[in-house]
Amino acid sequence: MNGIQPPTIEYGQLSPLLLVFGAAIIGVLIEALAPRYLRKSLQMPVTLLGLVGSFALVLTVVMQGVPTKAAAEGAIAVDGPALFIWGVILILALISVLLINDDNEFVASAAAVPGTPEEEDAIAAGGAHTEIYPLALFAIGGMMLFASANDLLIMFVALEVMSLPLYLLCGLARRRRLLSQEASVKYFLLGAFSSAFFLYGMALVYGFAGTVSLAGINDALGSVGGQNTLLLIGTGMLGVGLLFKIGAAPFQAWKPDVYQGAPTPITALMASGTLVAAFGAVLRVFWVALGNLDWDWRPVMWGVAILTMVAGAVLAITQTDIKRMLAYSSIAHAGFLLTGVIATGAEAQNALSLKGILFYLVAYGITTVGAFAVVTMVRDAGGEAGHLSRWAGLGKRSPALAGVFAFFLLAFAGIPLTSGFFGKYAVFAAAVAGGAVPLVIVGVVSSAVAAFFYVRVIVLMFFSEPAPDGPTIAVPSVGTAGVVAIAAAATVVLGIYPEPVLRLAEDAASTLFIR
Amino acid sequence: MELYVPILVLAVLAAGFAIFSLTIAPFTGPKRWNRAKLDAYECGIEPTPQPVGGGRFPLKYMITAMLFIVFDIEIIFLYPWAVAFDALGVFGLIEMLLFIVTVLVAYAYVWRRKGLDWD
Amino acid sequence: MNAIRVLAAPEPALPNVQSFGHDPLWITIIKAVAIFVFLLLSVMYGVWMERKLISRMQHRYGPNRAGKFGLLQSIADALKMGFKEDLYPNKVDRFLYAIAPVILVVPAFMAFSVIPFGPTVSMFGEQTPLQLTDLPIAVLFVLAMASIGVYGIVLAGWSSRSPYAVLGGLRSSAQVVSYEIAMGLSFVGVFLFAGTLSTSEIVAKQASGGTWEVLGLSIPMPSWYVVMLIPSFLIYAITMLGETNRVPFDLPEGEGELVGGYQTEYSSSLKFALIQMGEYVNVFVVSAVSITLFFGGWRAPWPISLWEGANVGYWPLLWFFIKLVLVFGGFIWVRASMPRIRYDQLMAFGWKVLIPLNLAWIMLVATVRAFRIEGADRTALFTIAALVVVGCLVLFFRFDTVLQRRRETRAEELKQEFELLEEQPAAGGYPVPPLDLPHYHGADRKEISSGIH
Amino acid sequence: MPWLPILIAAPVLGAVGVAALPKGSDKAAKQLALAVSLVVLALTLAMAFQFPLESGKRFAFEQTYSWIPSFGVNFGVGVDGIALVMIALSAVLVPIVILASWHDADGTGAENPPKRSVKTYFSLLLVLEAMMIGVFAATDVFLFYVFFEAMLIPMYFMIGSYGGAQRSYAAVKFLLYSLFGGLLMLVAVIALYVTAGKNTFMFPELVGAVTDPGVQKWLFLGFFIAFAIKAPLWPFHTWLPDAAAQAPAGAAVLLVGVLDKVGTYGMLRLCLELFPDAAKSFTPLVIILSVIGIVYGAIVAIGQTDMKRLIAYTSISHFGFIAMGVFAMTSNAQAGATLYMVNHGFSTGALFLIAGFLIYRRGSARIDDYGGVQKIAPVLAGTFLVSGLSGLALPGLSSFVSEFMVLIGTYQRDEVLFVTSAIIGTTGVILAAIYILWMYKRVANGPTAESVSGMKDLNGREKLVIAPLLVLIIGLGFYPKPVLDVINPAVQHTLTSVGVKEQPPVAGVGQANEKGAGN
Amino acid sequence: MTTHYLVLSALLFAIGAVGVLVRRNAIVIFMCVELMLNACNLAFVTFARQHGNLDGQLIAFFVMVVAAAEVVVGLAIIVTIFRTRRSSSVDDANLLKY
Repeated sequence: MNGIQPPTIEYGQLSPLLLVFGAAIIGVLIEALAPRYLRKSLQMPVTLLGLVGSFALVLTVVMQGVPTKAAAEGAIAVDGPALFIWGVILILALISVLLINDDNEFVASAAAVPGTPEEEDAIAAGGAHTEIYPLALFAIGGMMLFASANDLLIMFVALEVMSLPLYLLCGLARRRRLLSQEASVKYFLLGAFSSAFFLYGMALVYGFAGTVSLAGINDALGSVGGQNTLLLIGTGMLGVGLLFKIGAAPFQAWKPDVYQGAPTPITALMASGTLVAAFGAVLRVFWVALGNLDWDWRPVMWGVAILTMVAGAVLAITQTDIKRMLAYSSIAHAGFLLTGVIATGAEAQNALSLKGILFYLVAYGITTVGAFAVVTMVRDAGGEAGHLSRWAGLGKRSPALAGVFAFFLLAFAGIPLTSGFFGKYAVFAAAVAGGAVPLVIVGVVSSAVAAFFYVRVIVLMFFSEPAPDGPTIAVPSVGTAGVVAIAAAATVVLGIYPEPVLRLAEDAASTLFIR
Repeated sequence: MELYVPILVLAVLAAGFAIFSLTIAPFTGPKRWNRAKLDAYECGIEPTPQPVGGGRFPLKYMITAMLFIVFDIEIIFLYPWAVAFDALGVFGLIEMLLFIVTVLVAYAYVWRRKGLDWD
Repeated sequence: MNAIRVLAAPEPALPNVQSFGHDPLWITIIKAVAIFVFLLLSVMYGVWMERKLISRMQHRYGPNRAGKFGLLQSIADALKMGFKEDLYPNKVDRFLYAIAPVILVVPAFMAFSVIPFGPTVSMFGEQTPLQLTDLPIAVLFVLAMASIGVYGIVLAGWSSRSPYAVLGGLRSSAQVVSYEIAMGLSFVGVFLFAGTLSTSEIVAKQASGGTWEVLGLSIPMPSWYVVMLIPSFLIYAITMLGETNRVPFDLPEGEGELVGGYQTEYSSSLKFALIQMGEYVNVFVVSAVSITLFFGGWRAPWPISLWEGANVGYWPLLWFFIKLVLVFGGFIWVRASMPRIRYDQLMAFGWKVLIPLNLAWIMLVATVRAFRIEGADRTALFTIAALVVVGCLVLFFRFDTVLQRRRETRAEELKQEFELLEEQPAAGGYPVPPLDLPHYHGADRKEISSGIH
Repeated sequence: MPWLPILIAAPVLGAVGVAALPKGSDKAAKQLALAVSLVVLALTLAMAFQFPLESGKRFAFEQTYSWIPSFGVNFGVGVDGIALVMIALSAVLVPIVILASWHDADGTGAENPPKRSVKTYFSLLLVLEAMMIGVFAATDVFLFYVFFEAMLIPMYFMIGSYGGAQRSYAAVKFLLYSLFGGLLMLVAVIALYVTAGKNTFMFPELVGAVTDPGVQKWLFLGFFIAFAIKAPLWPFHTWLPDAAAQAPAGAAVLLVGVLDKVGTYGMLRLCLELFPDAAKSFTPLVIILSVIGIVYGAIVAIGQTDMKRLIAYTSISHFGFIAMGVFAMTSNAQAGATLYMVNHGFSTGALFLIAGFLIYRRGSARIDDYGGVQKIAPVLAGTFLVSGLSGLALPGLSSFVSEFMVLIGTYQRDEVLFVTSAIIGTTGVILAAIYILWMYKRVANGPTAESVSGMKDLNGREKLVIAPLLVLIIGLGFYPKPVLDVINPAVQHTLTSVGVKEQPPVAGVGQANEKGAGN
Repeated sequence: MTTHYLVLSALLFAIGAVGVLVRRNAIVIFMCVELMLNACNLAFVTFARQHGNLDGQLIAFFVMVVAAAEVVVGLAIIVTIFRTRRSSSVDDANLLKY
């Protein structure tokens, strides 16, 4: 044989990924071959089976012992953190998919122009696009790949596999179509712009190191002299691409628009899954590849983290739309998480930070999905009642729902005995141990500011009199009710007895990232 | 690089010839102004005013363009694979089969959604 | 591996990619000018030949005034066009309008630079292959040039600012890109066998088909890829027509629909001549590519190839030229005998038939070829082969039956709708006068002006 | 017997039970809540009687369960004398408050506030009780923090949902101030854990763990600001008048009576013992703030037109005394401060409750809307006077003892700062007389205002509410020894931890000493 | 030698980036993004030559695929909003503000 050895691919380790993508492809096939009335009843089980099966596969991989070597010729690292993040993404995806199951959120025919007879026909025909399922699966697979990519190229591909379906999904809201389509366009244009930055950064880093594998870049940091400009600019541009995805300031502008415009179940998926995946990628790039360059990127990251926390907290105050407010809160949370990213040091310190971040991601992700699930249930004639003023007096109208939502908000604010508190504590503790005390102080101050707008919503819900024509609470579908229940339960359990999950995160973090 | 020099030479020749023809045409031909002659030709009816910027294209062509891009990319992958087929062997075959099947899935979807139909 | 080696063994001294790039500039210029002139002449006499041949097929004489057999007809036409008014219609985007023919014609010429005309010869004392240049990606280069040509079409249509031209431009470009995919796919089989994209090496690989050892017998394999890859070639032949907008795919010039397509506003003059030239050169390009990839390139055909000197020196130029004339003749033959097809049929044919067929064929070829690789897992290969075949069949039948069923349902629905409407004319939601309403002619009523006119 | 976990769990379970009652069973909810709180009181008393006075151990009834080993967090509870009396204070006040708030959520008051969920109110009250007990019982700093923060939420909802007209503003202000302080404390907690490097949050382990004076100062500030906001110390006090004025009377009692004590308790327990050096270097600052608070609170109180705001401002003044006592770092002062926390709970509690009764009847908190109540409702006015006098520390009433001990203790330091502070602090007593008596005069004396003419006197339930408080006020005024006996060992422990050497008592205060502390 | 290509690629990237920021038509912005991607490709290929390994060229392939996918998705989105709004200027898309 001349030359090319077939690469070894550890199918066992990659099976969770492959299953998700496989399910997505089967979804497309169903779209192609199944008649319309059957599609939804086929798609939903396929999607759920894919996700549950993938989660089971993750567990199997864990049972068989966390691999110590990167899979697929070093392209994908299935290490402790990656497996943990996969599990988290799959859980979040699973509960988001339960939300996505709600037809009422999605457009019946994306191609029909709003207000035309075609659209009316499509709505009358009932149902929504069932393409959302395979699209969501592709996005989820992309998220998983993004968090485990051990090579910038794979990371870039994963970034796009994750983003492209999301761009489309954003434009599929049934109500407020223009808003949704605008969100889609904005997300797409800005997302493509940022991924171009990521790519150029990757090119420059490749120019410096001669390789795009994270381990190779790390090696090159030591061995290659000169050409530092390439590396620094490249790092910066990589950072732009990644920070955009996590919505860190000053690249946060898309988040509120997109969160507001997108169909709420998709917002839930984005706000939870994408953030988790993007942090996985950020950690990999900045710790694994550029770990030895921390003296150069850390100051910038300090600035970004501070800006993100402050911007998220302060801008959220002025919001009048519940989804925009949650978007800004998500920005602020991204800032809190960044403090953990910055707090690197010796190996033990890294493990500590990683543990904190992983736990935070779980806690925040689940609560976020729950919060958006509640948002889907508060409706008036025009669909979801997004404007905050419409939420006035909800606590009187529907104490249980408002109570749960208030609880989620308190978790966002980081009040003790909610999951958010331990998340924040874990990250801040790591940051303090890593010597980032000023950052933590900024963090707590902005948490206090952030608490203001969470509390404001609670005030509106509980302490204001309900408007006479206020929104109705939709009778939740089993899926939506389940999501809210799961999220609330998780928020409580993680707030009272977080030890098991913390232990898991610790185990996952203890191996750190493999190179 | 040297491989491309001859192409450049030929290109210069062809372009030179074409541009020469373009430039010489106004001098060799007569000039007789005629309003109707300079209107857009529309089988004798009054020309439809065309918007500045060329107006809009029917959506159909966009879809064709998108599909073209997708399949062109597929071709781009097929060529190196075909060239290196002997070296890649069965592994390459299986991989390419998977790839083509994946594309075919999307293709089947487009087909069923009438993306390939013209009216 | 040995089998491959045998199959691929080039004759010594045959040019390959390494043979290029060593020419002194003057040789390059000579070759370039030669190709250029050859193409100019080809276009002229190609037009003549087409007109003549097609006339004969239609029992006409064809051009016979200018020169013997009308041989100077093309020159006369060219001169006529040169002396016609150079029109710039009112609204056109002047720059693009002028430059579009150039964009159309230059890439067509450039594509010829990688076409091999013959083996290495001694030219004015310099050893040089009879080919302007070769690239490791030569075939890709040809495709690229074809793609750039599409810009010419689109820009020509778009800059004309005329509905016919715009639509014609779009249609042709959609057609060209659609058929380009099928064309590109039909090359893959060749590359699987040749293992290279370089045109000179592909020709070299077609020198001999090698032998196939069966039951102790050495059966010589046919050397031209057209034999082994006949489906590829057939598809390519179809796409040739589509790619160059020739009958039966000459939709852009469907007068009944679009007048002259993207060239509507290029009424005459040299710009029109350039466009025509570009089209003809494209025809020659695709013909030359077909010769190179499927018909052994400049190599002499079988009976002649028994002669030792057939494939050396300048002789191959002749074989190449003959092949070119024959292929071009095929174009004309098709034009004379085929009707033009509808646009939707054209696109459907390209997308729904050629592409899947092509892909299936490629996989089949690859699977069969993989059998020759030593140590290959035969079971896996058989499985794949079976999968490919079964998959194709299943897909075909599935789509076929589904389409059939859908057609029937639709027909049924329509029938029912008509029946319903016959019974209750107002069922469609619109107030409809009953069909049997006595027709009222209004003869005894005075017409009242509506005031509109 | 794991007293403290039971004490924490019982109200929580009670709260769940109350919340789980079917719709419309308001009365059952009230009764169940009262029953639970009485059970808790009984348990607390039972525990208090078992409290070993002379064991020499730092904490009694210690229970430690591993909670979050990943963070080194334990569910560690235990009480010393200080914590015990604070728990007892909470346990006593809650049933009283429940009884007093019997109709707060019914919508039957004079103001005709809208009817609100009764169940929620009482279950919030019980949750709050659990948190209060928990915060005083925690021997794990992290657990302390958790209770410290979690306490805010039930109080927030009690103010926000059941309060007066400005309730949502007040509730948000309250929550944000406290949260802000709490978050600063969180940083300090984390930093304490990191710098101590003991991998545990258990308080006894952490004492003396941080030695670097610079770090101590920062950590001290982190904790201190949180406590100063909570306490509230001048200038962090602005939320209190709003919150107390808008809260329903019962909630106000718990807010000022217990919740705010967490601040001073935290100063005494955490700030002093964990960061003794820093505490010493910040002492002048704190003392000055306290003195300002004493005088400022008193002066502003005089100018108030709203009864509840007035009481809130008096509390600010009193918290100045307590903080001064804590930071004077003599056994007299600290014991006095601790005692003051208890006494203040009772006397201010009584004041708020009675003010609440008045407001419930009249529908207004404005002092000007009253007049001549004494003639119409003599019992009401009488109890009002007694609790008011306790507020101004009339000898014989409980506050006097504690205030006197604080002042003496401070004076004992015999440094210019302390002596001056003590003297200025004494003016607070005079000012207290002004604001209390003037308020009483305007409300109870003089011609009967038309609007109060139909006012009913205290009914049986209300008498039942006030009686125990008055008994305690008077009882502790004459015989504070049992409480002081409990407190003193703990204070000694604290002072040992801080490393203060007791100065020889100044001549002439021995009598007070004898009367007060008995040591 | 490679420097020229890098400069060209940087230039193209910058033109694309500026175009994204300055232009207002969604399709033009989108084309600018594609320009940026292709600038990246140029850089990759150049670096591949500089380093003498094939990674860069390989990446260029992947980038092409991604760019194609982006084109498909992007055009779909832009066409949808274009049909809805009858304009592809992003300035007209102003329902979402801070």
